[in-house]
Amino acid sequence: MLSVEQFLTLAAILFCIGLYGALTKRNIIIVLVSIELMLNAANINLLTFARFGLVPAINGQVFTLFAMTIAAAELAVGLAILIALYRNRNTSDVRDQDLMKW
Amino acid sequence: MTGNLLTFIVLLPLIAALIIGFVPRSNQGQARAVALIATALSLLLSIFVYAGFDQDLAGMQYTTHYEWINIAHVYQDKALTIGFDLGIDGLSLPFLLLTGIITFLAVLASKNIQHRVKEYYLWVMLLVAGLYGCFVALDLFLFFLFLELTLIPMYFLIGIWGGDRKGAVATKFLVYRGIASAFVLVAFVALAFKAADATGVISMNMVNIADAFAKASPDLITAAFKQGIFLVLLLAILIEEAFFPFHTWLPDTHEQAPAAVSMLVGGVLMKIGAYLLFRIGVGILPDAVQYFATLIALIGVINIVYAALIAMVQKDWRRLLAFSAISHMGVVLLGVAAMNEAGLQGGIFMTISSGLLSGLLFFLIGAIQERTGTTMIGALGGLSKPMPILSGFLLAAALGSLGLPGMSGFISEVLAFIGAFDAFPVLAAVGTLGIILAAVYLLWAMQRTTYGPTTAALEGVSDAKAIEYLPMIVLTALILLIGIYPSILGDLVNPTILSYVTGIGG
Amino acid sequence: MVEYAWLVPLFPLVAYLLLFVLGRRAQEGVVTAIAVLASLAAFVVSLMILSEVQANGPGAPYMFHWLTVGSYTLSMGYEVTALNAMMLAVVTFVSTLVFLFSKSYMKGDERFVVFYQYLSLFVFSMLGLVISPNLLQVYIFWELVGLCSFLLVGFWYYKPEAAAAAKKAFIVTRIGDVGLFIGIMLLFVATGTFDYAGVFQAVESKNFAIDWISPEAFITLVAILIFIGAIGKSAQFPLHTWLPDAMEGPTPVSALIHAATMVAAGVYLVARAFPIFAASETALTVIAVIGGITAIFAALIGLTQNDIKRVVAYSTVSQLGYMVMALGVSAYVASVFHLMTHAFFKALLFLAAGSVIHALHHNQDIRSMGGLWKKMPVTGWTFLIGALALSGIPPFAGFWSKDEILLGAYASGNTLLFVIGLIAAFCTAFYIFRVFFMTFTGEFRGDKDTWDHAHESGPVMTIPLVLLAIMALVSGLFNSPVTDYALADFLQAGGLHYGAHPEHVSWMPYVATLVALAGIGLAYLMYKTKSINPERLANGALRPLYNLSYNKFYVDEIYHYAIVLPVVWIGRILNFIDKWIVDGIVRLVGQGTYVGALGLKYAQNGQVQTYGLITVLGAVVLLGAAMYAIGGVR
Amino acid sequence: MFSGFAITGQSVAFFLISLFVIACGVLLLSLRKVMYMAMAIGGVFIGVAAVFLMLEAEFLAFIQVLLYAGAITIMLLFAIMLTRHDEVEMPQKLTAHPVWAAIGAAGLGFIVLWAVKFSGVKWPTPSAESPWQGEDNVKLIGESLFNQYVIPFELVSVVLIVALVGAITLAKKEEE
Repeated sequence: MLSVEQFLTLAAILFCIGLYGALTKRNIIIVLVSIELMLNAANINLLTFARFGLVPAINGQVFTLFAMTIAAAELAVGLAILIALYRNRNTSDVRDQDLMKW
Repeated sequence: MTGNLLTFIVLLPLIAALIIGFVPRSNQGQARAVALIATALSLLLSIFVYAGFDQDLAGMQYTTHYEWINIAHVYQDKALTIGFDLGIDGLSLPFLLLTGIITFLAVLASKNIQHRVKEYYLWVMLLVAGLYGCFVALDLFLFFLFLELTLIPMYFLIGIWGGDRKGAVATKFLVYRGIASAFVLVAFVALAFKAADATGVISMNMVNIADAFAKASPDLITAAFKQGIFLVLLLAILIEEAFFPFHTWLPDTHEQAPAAVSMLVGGVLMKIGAYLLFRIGVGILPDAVQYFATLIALIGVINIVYAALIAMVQKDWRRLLAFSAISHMGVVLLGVAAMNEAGLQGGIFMTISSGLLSGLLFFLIGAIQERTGTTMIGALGGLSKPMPILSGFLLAAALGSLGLPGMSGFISEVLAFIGAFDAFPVLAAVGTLGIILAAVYLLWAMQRTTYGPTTAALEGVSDAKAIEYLPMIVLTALILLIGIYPSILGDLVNPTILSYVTGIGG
Repeated sequence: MVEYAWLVPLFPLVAYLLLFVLGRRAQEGVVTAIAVLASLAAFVVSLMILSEVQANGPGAPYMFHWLTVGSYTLSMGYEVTALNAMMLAVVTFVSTLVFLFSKSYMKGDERFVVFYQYLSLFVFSMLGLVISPNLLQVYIFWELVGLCSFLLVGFWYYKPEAAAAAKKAFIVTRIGDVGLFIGIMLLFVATGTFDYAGVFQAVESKNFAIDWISPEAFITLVAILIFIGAIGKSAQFPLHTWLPDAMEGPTPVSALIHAATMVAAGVYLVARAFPIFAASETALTVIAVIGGITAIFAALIGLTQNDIKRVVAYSTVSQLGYMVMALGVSAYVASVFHLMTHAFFKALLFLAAGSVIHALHHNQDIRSMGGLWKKMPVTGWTFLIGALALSGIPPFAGFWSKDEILLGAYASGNTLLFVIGLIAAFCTAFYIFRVFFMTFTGEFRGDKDTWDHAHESGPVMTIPLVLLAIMALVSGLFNSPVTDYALADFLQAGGLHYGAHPEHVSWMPYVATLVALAGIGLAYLMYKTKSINPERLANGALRPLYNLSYNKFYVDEIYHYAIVLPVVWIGRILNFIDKWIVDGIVRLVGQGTYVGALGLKYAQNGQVQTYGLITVLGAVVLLGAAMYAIGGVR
Repeated sequence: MFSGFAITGQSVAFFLISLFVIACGVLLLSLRKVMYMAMAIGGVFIGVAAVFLMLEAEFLAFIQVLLYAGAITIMLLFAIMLTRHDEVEMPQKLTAHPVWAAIGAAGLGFIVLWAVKFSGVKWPTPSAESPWQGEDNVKLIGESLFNQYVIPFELVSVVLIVALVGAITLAKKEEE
């Protein structure tokens, strides 16, 4: 029998992998991908509670749908910014993007 | 209709600010006209409120209530209700009228602002709305909003139109009063949540809170809790009211701000602290005020003497007047600390009187500065000859400020000191030093400014213009009116004070 | 008529308001007419009141509600007692004459109207003070009197000395006023009323709502505090320094201040509130001592002054000392009697001096006068009458009243006070005749041009002089065997029986007269016949004493160094502390924040991943702490 | 950790899918070549879609495959190729940063796992049968979306348009 804990655990592990990637990877694309990983983990949680929660409801699925839509939009804009940045500065390394320092 | 009068009074300046936003930048006269009309209308409505006010009642009148924020289960299953509640009683009505008069006259006195005129009036209108709001708000949350609304416009009014150190002073003002606001917020939230223990609903309405505090058993709301809140509130008041040792923003502000803004600061803005002291301190936490009475009286006396001694050696009229105002507000503390009828009434009288006098004095100093280009006492002299009328009014204002009978300052001092002598004879006796010192520094400055031989540079300066008569005459007349017939103010505040004092005794 | 007593102060007030409305362009004649007529009307009403009071005795106070303070009610009103009625008549009489005199003295001044405004306000304030039935109202008018003296002394505002003198007058009297202020505040706190009647009742029953002090000590404290007010107003030692300086004002103002309005207020207040003082032996002693010191002190200074107005001014201080001393020895009637006679002859002396000064184009130094008798006979005669009255030569007014005071001092058993009184009387006679001889006899010592232009003043000035001279001659008779001590009976009709008329001592009038004659004789020898050379005396063995007197015992200097400078320095030090320590801490906090930010900004390295990492670590710590604290998710 | 883990077909499937997802995630982090990493992410997305299926969210699983595994992965590939596509993630030196990141991520994971498993939360007992009783998943979502969530839905469409336009504007070559 499946349990809530299993799904939550999977999501937590996935989230941590994404987090680690987002914090350490140098290529902006991979950082973006890592963020998607975290979003996916969150989606798993949403769906878990929609199915197994105290009050199962379809709302969880609708929320996930919204989250995915926003994630797609975010990725599109992110990649566009990346392209523009790359064109101007000829690098896609996160650590070179430090214009906002003191 | 009458129920919404207060709403209109507060909204008019906001609407005016909106309209000024749409006035073309090139047409400066329009912005000024809009501001004048709005403040004049608000003043008229305030007078209308006064006319319809029942002076025999102690409670709130003209109450307006709109539901605003209601959240269930905020904390321990209690609901939070915040309302758009306005109302007025004998305590706040004098403040409302003071605001109306000073704001209108300050806008009138802003004629010499020539630079970024539209913005100036926009900020002034926002400030005016905040000032009105503070005195009519019944909801603590609303009060806090209006308090913050006074903060930002003042920052820009000093920062853009101020003197040579405007940037630093504007920041100083903002930081000082911002800190005070933080304390105010802490005290308000604590009050509302504690009152909720008694009523079951977290209401920010000050009438409800006062009720809850008055009726709750000492086990539910302990004396220590009240004292704690009051200390926080007192700290805020000391900063708002520029009391030693938190006073240094006031002389700087007065020195740097344009004259009309100084009128607003000295006339109204500074009095919000005193209003808080009466409304929240005496009105909701009388036991705590009583408990700390000696401390308050001591702070009051220190301020009276300290500020007066410093005022004596100031070289700039504006700084002198700032310290003089601090000294006067010390008398308010002394009166409040006495916690009896005469002391409280004296405190209110002194607050209103100091507002009117500050307004008049800063207006006159502004007029002198406009003509001579300086407010340094040493650079002036013999002004009686070229400008007898301005000098005459300056003398009248200075005499009123030093407590000459027949003017508002005197009856305020008498009442406050009657109260103080009843409760703290020794401290009150020390405080009377302030009466002597006030005569010393004001007459010294008068002597150096308007008496003596006229220097060649000042020979040709012009006297009062037609438009300047209105502020001078109105303010002087009010100061004289309160001095000669104090019942006009006393009868207004008396029912409220009696209800406070009976609250202390019973 | 007594119920219309409010009319008396109303007339000058109306005159003030009328003149205020008329403004500066009003004609001098119109202005004088308004002021003089108003004052005259007030005088007529005062006389009617006086006669009614004499016939029917004093009336009850008329009160109306002024302000409600919680459960207390403050009232204003008016009241006529025997003392009030007499004061009203004296004040209005003197001020009418001064008003008339000023027309000519102030002729051509560009602020002529303003001068009359202030004068009218001054008289209004004094009359208001006189008919006040409660101490708060007294204080109100008390301060207004002070204000008017400030305005009038500083009338010639462009003269720095006048401005300084005006300021000094206001501030020094205000120091005294604060004593009075504290006194009446304490009285109100203790008795719940400002009314004389209520206060007297409470003092009599010793029933005070104050627990931190015994009733007896409280009465003494309050009495002394009220007396401090009188010290300031009546220029008693040690707050006398403002009065001689106040000579910078126009001479009619000096006459008004010295005779009828300002300085009389202090003595009047003590007399009016006498039941409070009578209840405290200590307070009376203090009063007597202060009065005695003032009398002798000012008389000694008067000996050497060269400014004609200053000499007369010091004589006022000295005479006020007499009055206060009389009150201190419970010679109530004698004091009030002297207050009245002094008002007449002092106004006379000042106006006569003013006439001289006017004739000499505002030269006041007696060293450059002389021989003016020939040029100004009326002024000379009237000045002589005033001087004789001041010296106490029978049958002039001063003789009767001063005799009473000396008698009172003698009867009190305090021999020292009596001796002081005699010495002061000797000095008084000497200095006033020194002025007389140097001014009116001998050769003119000024420049010839001035001499040629000097002439007797016109009738507008001489008529007041003559009228006052008549009063200086006869007013002493009101309380003499001739009228069977009518004034004493009149004053005591209201139930005040303090200092019941002491037994007459047969040798007293002779001693007093002899002492005065000795003083006059010495002045005659030194300044008329020059048989004793004053220069030699001054430069010889008496040099240190002369300097002490000439420099007014260095009181001004002592105050300057002992009080004014320290206070100013305290102010400076506090200002320094305020600027560099109180505000310095504030600025230090600001600077500290700035410096800290300068260092901390390097934490903002622009690396998004560093920020994220720190956020995560922070979140982990916070979450962990929260979990630990609440023990899990609940 | 998984005590009382009954071996059924479902749980075996879940176990395998989880293993696949986590493996792909770890690969994503450990591979050097950007191209391979993109492939790994595709694997993660597909695995997650399978998890969705197990949670009876058929429609979303379908969307997951379509949007993530399809569109987004391809878009990533495009982005990689538009930038320096031979770029290689540098071998990381063992500096403090990744160590702290690992500590942070592990700490967070530990706290969440602890909260899930040991904090004493009473998770609802999962019911074996679906709460939707075989109703059409797509239909349910559609009804909810167009009744209850119609305004958020419209807002999201606006967001998408804005993102689209914004992305084009940003990525477009600036005209000289």
